[in-house]
Amino acid sequence: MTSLNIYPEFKHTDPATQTRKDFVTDQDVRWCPGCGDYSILAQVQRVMPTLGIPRENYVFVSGIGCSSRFPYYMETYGIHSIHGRAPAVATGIKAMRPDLSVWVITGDGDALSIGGNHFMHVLRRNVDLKLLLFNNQIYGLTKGQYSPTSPVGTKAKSTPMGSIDYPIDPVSLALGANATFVARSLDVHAGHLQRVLKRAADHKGTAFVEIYQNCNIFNDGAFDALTDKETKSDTVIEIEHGKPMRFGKNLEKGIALGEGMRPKIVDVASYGEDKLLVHDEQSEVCGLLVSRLQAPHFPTPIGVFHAVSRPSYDQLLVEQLDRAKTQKRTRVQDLLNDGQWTVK
Amino acid sequence: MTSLNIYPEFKHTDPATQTRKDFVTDQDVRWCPGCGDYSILAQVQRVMPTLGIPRENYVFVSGIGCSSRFPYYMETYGIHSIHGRAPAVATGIKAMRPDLSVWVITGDGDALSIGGNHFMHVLRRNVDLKLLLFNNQIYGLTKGQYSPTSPVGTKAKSTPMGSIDYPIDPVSLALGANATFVARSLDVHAGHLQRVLKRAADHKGTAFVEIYQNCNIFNDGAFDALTDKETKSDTVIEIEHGKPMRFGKNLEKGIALGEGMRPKIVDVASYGEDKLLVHDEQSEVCGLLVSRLQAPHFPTPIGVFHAVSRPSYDQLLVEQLDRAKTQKRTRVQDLLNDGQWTVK
Amino acid sequence: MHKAVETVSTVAIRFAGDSGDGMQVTGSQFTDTTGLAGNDLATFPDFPAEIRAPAGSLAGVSGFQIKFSSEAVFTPGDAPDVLVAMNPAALKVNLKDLKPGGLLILNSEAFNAKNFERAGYTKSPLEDGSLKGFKLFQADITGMTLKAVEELKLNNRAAVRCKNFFALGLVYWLYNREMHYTVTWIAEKFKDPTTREANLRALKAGYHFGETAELFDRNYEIKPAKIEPGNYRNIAGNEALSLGFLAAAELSGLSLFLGSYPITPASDILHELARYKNLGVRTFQAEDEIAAICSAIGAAYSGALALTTTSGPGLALKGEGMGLALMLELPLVIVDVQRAGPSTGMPTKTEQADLMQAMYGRNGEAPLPVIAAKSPGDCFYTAIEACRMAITHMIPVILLSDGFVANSAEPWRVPDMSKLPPIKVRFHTEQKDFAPYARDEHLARPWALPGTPGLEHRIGGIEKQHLTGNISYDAANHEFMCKLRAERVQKIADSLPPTEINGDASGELLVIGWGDSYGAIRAGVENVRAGGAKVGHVHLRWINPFPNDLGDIMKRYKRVLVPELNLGQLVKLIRARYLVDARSFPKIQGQPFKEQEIIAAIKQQLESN
Amino acid sequence: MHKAVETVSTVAIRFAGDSGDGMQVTGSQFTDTTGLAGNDLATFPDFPAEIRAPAGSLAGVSGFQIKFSSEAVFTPGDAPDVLVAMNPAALKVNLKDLKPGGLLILNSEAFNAKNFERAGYTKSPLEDGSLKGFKLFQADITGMTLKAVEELKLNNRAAVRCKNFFALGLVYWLYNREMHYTVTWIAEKFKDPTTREANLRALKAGYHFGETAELFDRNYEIKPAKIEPGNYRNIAGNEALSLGFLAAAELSGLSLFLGSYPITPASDILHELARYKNLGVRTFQAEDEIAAICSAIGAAYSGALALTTTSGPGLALKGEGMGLALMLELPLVIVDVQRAGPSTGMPTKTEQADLMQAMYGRNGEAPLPVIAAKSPGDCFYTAIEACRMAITHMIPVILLSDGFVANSAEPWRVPDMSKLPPIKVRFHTEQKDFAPYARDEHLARPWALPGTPGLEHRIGGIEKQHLTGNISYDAANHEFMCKLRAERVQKIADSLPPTEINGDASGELLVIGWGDSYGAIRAGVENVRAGGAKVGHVHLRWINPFPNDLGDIMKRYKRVLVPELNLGQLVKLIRARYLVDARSFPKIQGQPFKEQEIIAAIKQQLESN
Ligand SMILES: Cc1ncc(C[n+]2csc(CCOP(=O)(O)OP(=O)(O)O)c2C)c(N)n1
Ligand SMILES: Cc1ncc(C[n+]2csc(CCOP(=O)(O)OP(=O)(O)O)c2C)c(N)n1
Ligand code: SF4
Ligand code: SF4
Ligand SMILES: [Mg+2]
Ligand SMILES: [Mg+2]
Repeated sequence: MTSLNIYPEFKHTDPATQTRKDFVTDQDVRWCPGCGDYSILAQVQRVMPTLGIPRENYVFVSGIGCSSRFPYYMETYGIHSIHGRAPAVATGIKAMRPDLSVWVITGDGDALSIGGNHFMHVLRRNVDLKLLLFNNQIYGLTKGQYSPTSPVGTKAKSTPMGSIDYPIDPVSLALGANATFVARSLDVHAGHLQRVLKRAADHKGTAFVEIYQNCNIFNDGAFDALTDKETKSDTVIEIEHGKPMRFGKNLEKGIALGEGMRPKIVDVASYGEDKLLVHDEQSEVCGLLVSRLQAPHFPTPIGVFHAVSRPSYDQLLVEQLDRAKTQKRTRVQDLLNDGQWTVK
Repeated sequence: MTSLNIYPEFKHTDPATQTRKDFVTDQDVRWCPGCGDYSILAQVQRVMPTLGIPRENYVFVSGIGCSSRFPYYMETYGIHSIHGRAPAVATGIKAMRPDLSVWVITGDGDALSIGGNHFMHVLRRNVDLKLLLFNNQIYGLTKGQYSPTSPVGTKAKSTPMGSIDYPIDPVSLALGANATFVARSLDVHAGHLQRVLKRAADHKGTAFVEIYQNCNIFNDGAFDALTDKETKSDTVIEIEHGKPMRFGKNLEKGIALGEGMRPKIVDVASYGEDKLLVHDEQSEVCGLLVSRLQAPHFPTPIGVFHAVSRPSYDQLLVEQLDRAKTQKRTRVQDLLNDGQWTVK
Repeated sequence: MHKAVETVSTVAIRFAGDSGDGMQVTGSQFTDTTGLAGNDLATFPDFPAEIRAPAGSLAGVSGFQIKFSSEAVFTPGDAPDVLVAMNPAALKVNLKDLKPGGLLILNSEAFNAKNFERAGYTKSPLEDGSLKGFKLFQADITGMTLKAVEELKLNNRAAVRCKNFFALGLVYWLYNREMHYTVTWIAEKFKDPTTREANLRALKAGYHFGETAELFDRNYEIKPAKIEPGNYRNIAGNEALSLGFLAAAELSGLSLFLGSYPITPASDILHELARYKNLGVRTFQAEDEIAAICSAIGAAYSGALALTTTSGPGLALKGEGMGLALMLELPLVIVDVQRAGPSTGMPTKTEQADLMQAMYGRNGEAPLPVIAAKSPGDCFYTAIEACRMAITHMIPVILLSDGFVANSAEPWRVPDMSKLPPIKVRFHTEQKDFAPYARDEHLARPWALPGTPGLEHRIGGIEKQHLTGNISYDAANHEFMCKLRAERVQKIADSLPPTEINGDASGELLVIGWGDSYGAIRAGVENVRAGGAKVGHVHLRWINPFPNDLGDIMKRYKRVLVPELNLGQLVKLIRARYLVDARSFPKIQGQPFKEQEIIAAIKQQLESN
Repeated sequence: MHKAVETVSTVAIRFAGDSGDGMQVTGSQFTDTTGLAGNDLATFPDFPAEIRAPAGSLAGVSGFQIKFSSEAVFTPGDAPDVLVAMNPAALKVNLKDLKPGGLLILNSEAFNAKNFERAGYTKSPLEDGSLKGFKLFQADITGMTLKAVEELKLNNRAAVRCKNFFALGLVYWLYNREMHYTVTWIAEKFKDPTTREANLRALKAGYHFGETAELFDRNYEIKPAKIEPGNYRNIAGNEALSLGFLAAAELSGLSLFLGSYPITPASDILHELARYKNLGVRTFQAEDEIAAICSAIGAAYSGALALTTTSGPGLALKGEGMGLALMLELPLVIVDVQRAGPSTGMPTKTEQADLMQAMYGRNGEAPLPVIAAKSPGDCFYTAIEACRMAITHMIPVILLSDGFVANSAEPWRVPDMSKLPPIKVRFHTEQKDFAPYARDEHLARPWALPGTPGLEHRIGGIEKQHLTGNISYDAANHEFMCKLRAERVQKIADSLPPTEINGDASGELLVIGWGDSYGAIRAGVENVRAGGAKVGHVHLRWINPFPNDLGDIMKRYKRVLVPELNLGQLVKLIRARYLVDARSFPKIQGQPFKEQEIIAAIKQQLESN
C-alpha cells in the first residue's frame, strides 16, 4: 500500500477446502434456547464456504445487542464494537482494505435507533459490505423495550400503555437512502435466507438484508403469521425479478396497481396475469412500491426488492488513489521543502 | 398540567394585529450579502403573522450552521442548540407543550450529516412541528466542505479530487422514513415558498420542507439552472395535487410511467394529457416516484410531494395522559405506601 | 418430631442458581417477607451478563444475597452463613464466599455428571472432600417440586420452574418466616391459574419439607430489630430514584419529563416512570442518548421538571448535550447509574468509575454539580435534592448511582410527603426589564417559558453576554462568564447543612466515601471503633461542590483514607483541592466493598507508622 | 526625495480590517516575505466568528499580528508597534492594544459617517483627540487602489478588493521588504489574468506610494536574525501537524487514514491531508464525529496509521469511541484542536480548556496518553511522537493543539527526513501460540491484521480475559486489566528523555506550562531572569503520563506556577499527583497569553513572600 510495503503478504487458505465447521468458534453460543439468531448463524456458516473467499479474509463487525454477539461465533476476524456504530467501523476497514469481505451484523435497535445515521450513510455511500439486520422488533439484550420497528401499540417495558411511535420500515428507509441492494428474508426460512445471503455476497456495494428474527423471550411470535404453515401463503409474497407478483395457496392472488399508483390485491384469474405488477429489481420505484406492501392489508414481501450496480465507495477511492499516483512529489521531504529558504 | 397548576396563564397577544415587523429582532443579520438565507427569512417573517398564532407561542429551534443562526433573527422564542440535534430538542418542547408552534431550522449538513438520525426519527414519529431544511449542498459555516447533498464529483475543501459519496435526496429519505408531509421549494421563489410554508404550517404532524438555498460564497450557482429565467421552465416542474405533471415553456412536456414503472418524459400533444402521471399527494408511492425525478434526466419537482394525516406524536401522548387520568392513586404518597408495614 | 428453635441475631443467605432458576424472585420474596418480619436487612442481587449463558454454565450463575438481623444492618454481608446452590455451577462460583462452617443447601437432583461437566468440575465436589468444613444438606428440590405439582399436569419444563418456590419455602421454614406475603404475591402475579397453583404448592411443599424431614434438627429465629416506630417498606435504588423524582414533581408542582435511551442498569427508571402517566409523567424513549438529553433540554425550556437517565457509555454520549444545558442554564437532572467500564465493560456489574467523567466529560470549562446516592433508600432523597438544586439554581445536576445501589434493597421508612418542604418554582412573567441572563441571589437566571407574552428571547450554546444573553465574543465577558458559571456551582455549597460525621469527630483517621460504599464503610468504621480506634466517616453527598466545611473536618484527623470502587478518583479531587495526603483504597472488580476489606484497609492505615 | 533608513531590532505589526478585506492574506504574505528576509518571527491571526458579520461592524473585524526581529522571537507581541486599520471598526477594536507612540495607518476613504455609525462611533475618532499620542498616517488606500487598477476596467467591487495588496505594498516599503515573493504568489494564485494584474498593480502602487509620497520621512530596516544555518520555511500549526502525520506514515511505512468531521479550527488538517492521495492517504469525511473515530478504529484494525481530528465539541462526541479504541488496544491518534468553550463557545477563539476532557471524558477507568504541541513548528514533531507511541504501545493517543497554535505561524527549520528515526512496526503473523492480548515489553498486544491466515480472532468493548482476549466477567481479571491499562499509559514515561528546563535549573520559581503558552512563558521567564530572578520553565509535552523526573524537578524550586488558558486544569493534576502547592495562573478570554501577563504573574509569585 505504500512504497515501503511493510504489509505482509500471505499464502491464503484455499477456499475450496473450507467447510461449515471451519466457521464455528470454540465459544459457547449464549443466545436463549429457541432464539431465531441460531438459525441465522447456521445459514451464514453454511453460505460462507460457498463464496470462494479464504476464511481469513472475512471480517464480521457488529454493534451491541443480542444479535451483535454474532462475531464471537464466527471463526473469522471480528469486532464487537459499540452500540450502533458498526457501519462506521466497517467503512474504515473497507476503505483501507478492499480485499476483505466485510459483514456487518446488527439489530433493529442497533441499526435503526442509535445507529440510524450510520446505517443510512453507509447505504448511500455504497461501501462494499454486507449488512445483515436481525429485526426482532424489540430490544432483546436490554430485556424488552420496544424498538423503532415495533408496531404502534406495542406494550413493552417502557410503554405500558402501548407505544405511540410509528415504526420505521427498514426496507423503505434503505431505498429512500439510495441503497443499491435491498432484500428481506426470515430466520427460519433456511433455504430462502441462504439464497438471499448469496445474492448479497455477490453484490458489489452495500448489500442490505433485513432478516425477521424471533425473540422468543421478549417478543415471541412476532412473525408467527409469516412462518405459520397455515397462514404463510397468504401473508408472505416471494418477489422475484421479472415475475408477476402472485401469492396465496395456489398463487391465486396477485398485486396490481390501482389509482394514484396505490397497490391493490386482485384475483389473478379474473384480473388477468398480464395486468399484474411484474417485479423489477432494477427499478427503484418498483422496489419502493413493493416495500409499501405491508401487513395487515398486504402480504409481506420477501426476496430482493432492489439490486442495481453503482460504483462502490471503496472502488472509487482506490481509483482516486491510483489516479493520484501520477502526481509528482511522493516524498514527504518534497512537501517539507515547500517555500523554504536557506540561511547560511 | 399538574394538579397544583403552578404554570402561569396568559392573556395572549392578538394574532390579528401582528405584522411582519413584529417578527424582526434587533440583532444584526450576519449572513453574507447575497446569501439565500435572507430571502427565506423574509418569507418566513411574512408568513408568520398570517397563521393566527400569537407571537409568543412560536418557538424556533435550530442546530449549528449558517442557516441555524435563523432563530436569532426571529422575534419569537428560540433555541440555537447544537449541531444536528434540533429535532430532538424540538421533540422535548412539543411533548411538553402541544400548545406551541414549533419550527426547526436546519441545514443539509446539520439535518442529514450529523443529525440524520434525529431527522429520520422525528419524521417517523410525526411530532407536530415544521422542519425547514436549507439545502445549499455545502457546509457554509465551516467554510466549504461538501455535504451529504453535494453531487458526486464536488470539488470542495475536503475533496480536491471530487467527492465520491453518492448524495442523499432529502425528499426521498423523508418519504422512506414515513413522513406525513414532504415538500420542496426555492429560496428566491418567494411566492411559491410562502405557499408551501403555509401548507406546512397547516399540517398537523411533522411538516418537512426542503428549501434549495444559494450559498454565494462556497457554492454559488448550485441552483442557477432552477432559478434562471431562461432555463427554469425546462428544469423545474411544479407539482400539484390532482394535476397531470407538465412542464416546459408552454407546458408542452409531461411525465408518464414507462416500463418497470420508470418515469419518462413525453411530448404532451402526441402522448395525450390523459395518459400523463397525475400527482397524488396522498399516495405514498406517487410521492416516492416523483421524488425520483432528478436532474439531469428530469426536471426537478417543487411543491408538495406527499401530505397525509396521521395522529401526531404529541397528540397520541396527550391522549394517553388523558386516558391515564382515570387511574387511581394520583398522589405520590400512595405509591410510597406500597407494600408498607408498620413498626410500633 | 418437634424441632428446636435457636435464636440468632444476624444471618446472611445467598441464593444461587442458573439465570433461568428464578433466584432474583426468590431473593426479593425473602427480602419482602423479612422486612415485614421487622428485621433490618440489606441485599445484593448479582446477575450474569445480559445475555443468557448456556444452561448450567459458570457464566450463567445468578445470585442474590440478603443479610438480616435484629441489629442494624449496613451491608448485605461479606461471607454468607447459608448458601443455597441450585446446581454445580452455582456451587462452584459461590462456595469460596461461604463462611467456614456455614450451611450449604444443594439441589441434589442437579448434581449430576452433565452439570458437573458444564460447571467445569472434573470430579464431583460431593466426593472430592471440598465441601468438608460446611454443614451440607442435600435435598432433591427438583424431584420434590415435581411431586408437589404432579396433579396439575403441567409440562415438565413448567413444573421444574416452580422449584425456586420450593427452595424459598424451605428457607422460610428454616428462618421461621411467614409465608403469607409470598402467597399473596403469587396469587397476584401469576395470571394463569395452574401456574399460580403450582407455585403455591411448591412453596408450601418446601416449607413442610423443612418442618417434617429429618434433614434439619432445628430452625432459627431472628427477632425483629429495634427500629424506630413508623411505616416501613423494602425499596431498591432504581425504584427509590423513580419515586424521588415523582415526589419532586409533586413538591414543585412541575410536570415530569424523562428523555431516556435504555441501558443496563438504568433502564428500570424508565420502565418505572413510564407507569405514571396518570401523574402527568411523560417518558420519551429516544432514538439514542443524545436525543434523550436534548429532548430533556427542550422539555426543561418548556417548563418541565426534566430528566435524562443512563449509564456510563450513555453519559459519554451526552457530553455535548450537557455542555449545551449548562450554557442554556436550564434545570435538568442527568442520572448515571454507573456500571463497570471502560467501554462496554461489564454491564451488569457495579463500579464507581464515572466520577471523573461526570466532573469533566465536556469541552471547555464546564463545571456541573454532582450528587451521589449512598444507598437504595437514600436514592429517594438524593433525587429530590438534585431536583431542588436544579430548579433553585437553574442548573443541570448530575446524579450518580450505580448498579449495586440500583438493584439492592433495604427496609426503608416511608416518608410523609406532607412533611417534605415544597420546591419553590418561579416562572418569570414580568416584561419590564426582562433580561434572559439576569441573576437572582443564587446567580440563577429567570425561567421564562415560551408562550409568555413579551418575553420572547433566544438562547444558545455560543458564549453569551452577561445579562442580555446575546452572542458575545468579548474577551473580558468570556472570562467573567466562565468564572460566573464556576461560581454558580459553588453557590450550592452555601445551602448545604454541616457535614455529618459518623464515628469520631476527630482522631487518627477520617474515612471519606461516596456512593454505594456507605454501608461497608459505616460498618467497617463501627467495627474498628469498637476496637478502640478513633476513626471518623464522612460520606459525601455532593462531590461538586464539596461541602464548605470539608477542609476543616479533614484537619481534625491525622490521616484521610478514601475507599472507592475505581482506581482513585474522588481522592484526586480531594488532594488537588485541599493538598491533603489523602490515601486511596481502590477496588475495581465489579463488586461492592466488603466490610472486611474496609476494616483491613483502615487497620493498615492505623498501623502504618 | 531620498528618505532615511532606520535600523530597528524588533517590530510588531497588526493588520486589521473587515472580514472581507483580506487581512489574513495580507498577514501571511508579509509573514512569508519576512521569513525569507531572515528575521525570526511569530504571528497571530485572530478571526471573527465563522459567519460574516455585517460590513463595517465591530463583530466583523479580522486581525493579523506579526512580530519580527533580528533577535529571537517567542510570541507575536503583546502590543503592536504599528496598526494598519482599514476601517473605523478595525480602529475601534484594536486601538487599545497599540503601543503608545505607535504608528497608526488608516485607510482614510473608509473613515466616513456611515462607517463611524457601523462601528458605533458617535464622533469621528479623527477629531475627538483619541488618536493623539500615536503617529497617525492617513492614506486614501481605497482611492489609490482604484486609480492603480483603473485601466483594467474591473467592476468597482472587484477593484476595491485589491486594496489589501496596496496596504501590503505600503508596509513592504516601510519595512524594506522585497516584493518578489508576493509577486510570484499572486501570479500563481489568481487564475483570471485581469484580477492577477490588478492585484499586482495595487501591490506595486502601495510600495511606490510609500517611496514617493511625503507621508513617511523614513523607512525601517530589520536585520536578519542570527539563526543557525539551514533551510527554513514558515509554517502554521495545522500545516505542521499534517506534515507530521505524513512524515510518520513515511517513517513507519504505514498508510495514513484520517476519519474526520469538519469543525473549526481543526478542519484544515482534513483539507490538507485530503491533498495527498498520491502518498496513499485516505481521508474520509464522515457523517459525524462518532463515525469519524469509528472509521479510524476500523482502519487501525486493518493496518492503517489511523487518525481522527476534531475540536472540543467533537471530542465530547468521541468519548464512547475512545473507550472502545482503548479496549481494542489499537494505535490511533485523536487530535483535538481546542477552541473556546463550553458548548459551542467561541469557535474561532483559542483556549486550553479541553485538558480535563482529554484526561477523563470517558466512562470507567479509561486512561489514555495525552500529548500537547507547544508551537506551530512543534506540531510536526508532536504528530510524529504521538504516532510513534501509538504504534509502539498499541494505544490510542490524544494530541492537543489549539486555535492559536493551529493558525499562527513561525519560521521553522525544515527537517531532514532521512535523519528522523524510523518507526518500527511489527505485524504479527506467527500462528503458534498466538494470543490477541499477549504482551510485549511495552505491554503492547500483537497487531494481527485481518487477512492473516490462522490468526482469526474477535475483539470488542466488553472486559476481556488477560492474554486470550475472550469475554470475562471475572472480578480479579477485571481489576488486573484495569491496572494493566493504567500501566500501559505509564510505560510511555519510561522512554521519554529527561525533561528540558529553560532558565534556571533550581531557584525561586518553576513555571510549568503546556501547549500554546510556550512562547509567552519562555519570553516572560527570560525577561524576569534578566532582572536577576532565579526562575525555571518546564513545558510539558506529555501530560499523561507525566515525565518520571517531574516530581524531583519541582522540589528544586520554592514555588510552582502554572499558567493556563483555562480556569486551572493541569495545575489540578499536578497538585493531586505530587501534593505540591502549585499555583494556577488562569486566563480564559479566547486569547493567548501576553508576555507581560506572564511577567506580572511571575513577579507576583516572587514578591508574595
Ligand atoms: C451507548 C449505549 N446505549 C445503550 C446501550 C444498551 N443497549 C445495548 S443493546 C441495546 C438494544 C438492543 O436491541 P437490538 O439492536 O434490536 O438488538 P437485539 O438485542 O434485539 O438483537 C441497547 C439499548 C449500550 N450498550 N450502549
Ligand atoms: C459537534 C460539532 N461538529 C462539527 C461542528 C462544525 N460545524 C458547524 S456547522 C457545520 C456544517 C454546516 O453545514 P450546514 O448544516 O449545511 O449549514 P450551512 O452552514 O450550510 O447553512 C459543521 C460541520 C459543530 N459546530 N459541532
Ligand atoms: S433475548 Fe431474545 S433476541 Fe436475545 S438471545 Fe434471547 S431470544 Fe434471542
Ligand atoms: S457562507 Fe454561504 S450559506 Fe453561509 S452566510 Fe455566507 S452565503 Fe450564506
Ligand atoms: Mg432487536
Ligand atoms: Mg449547508
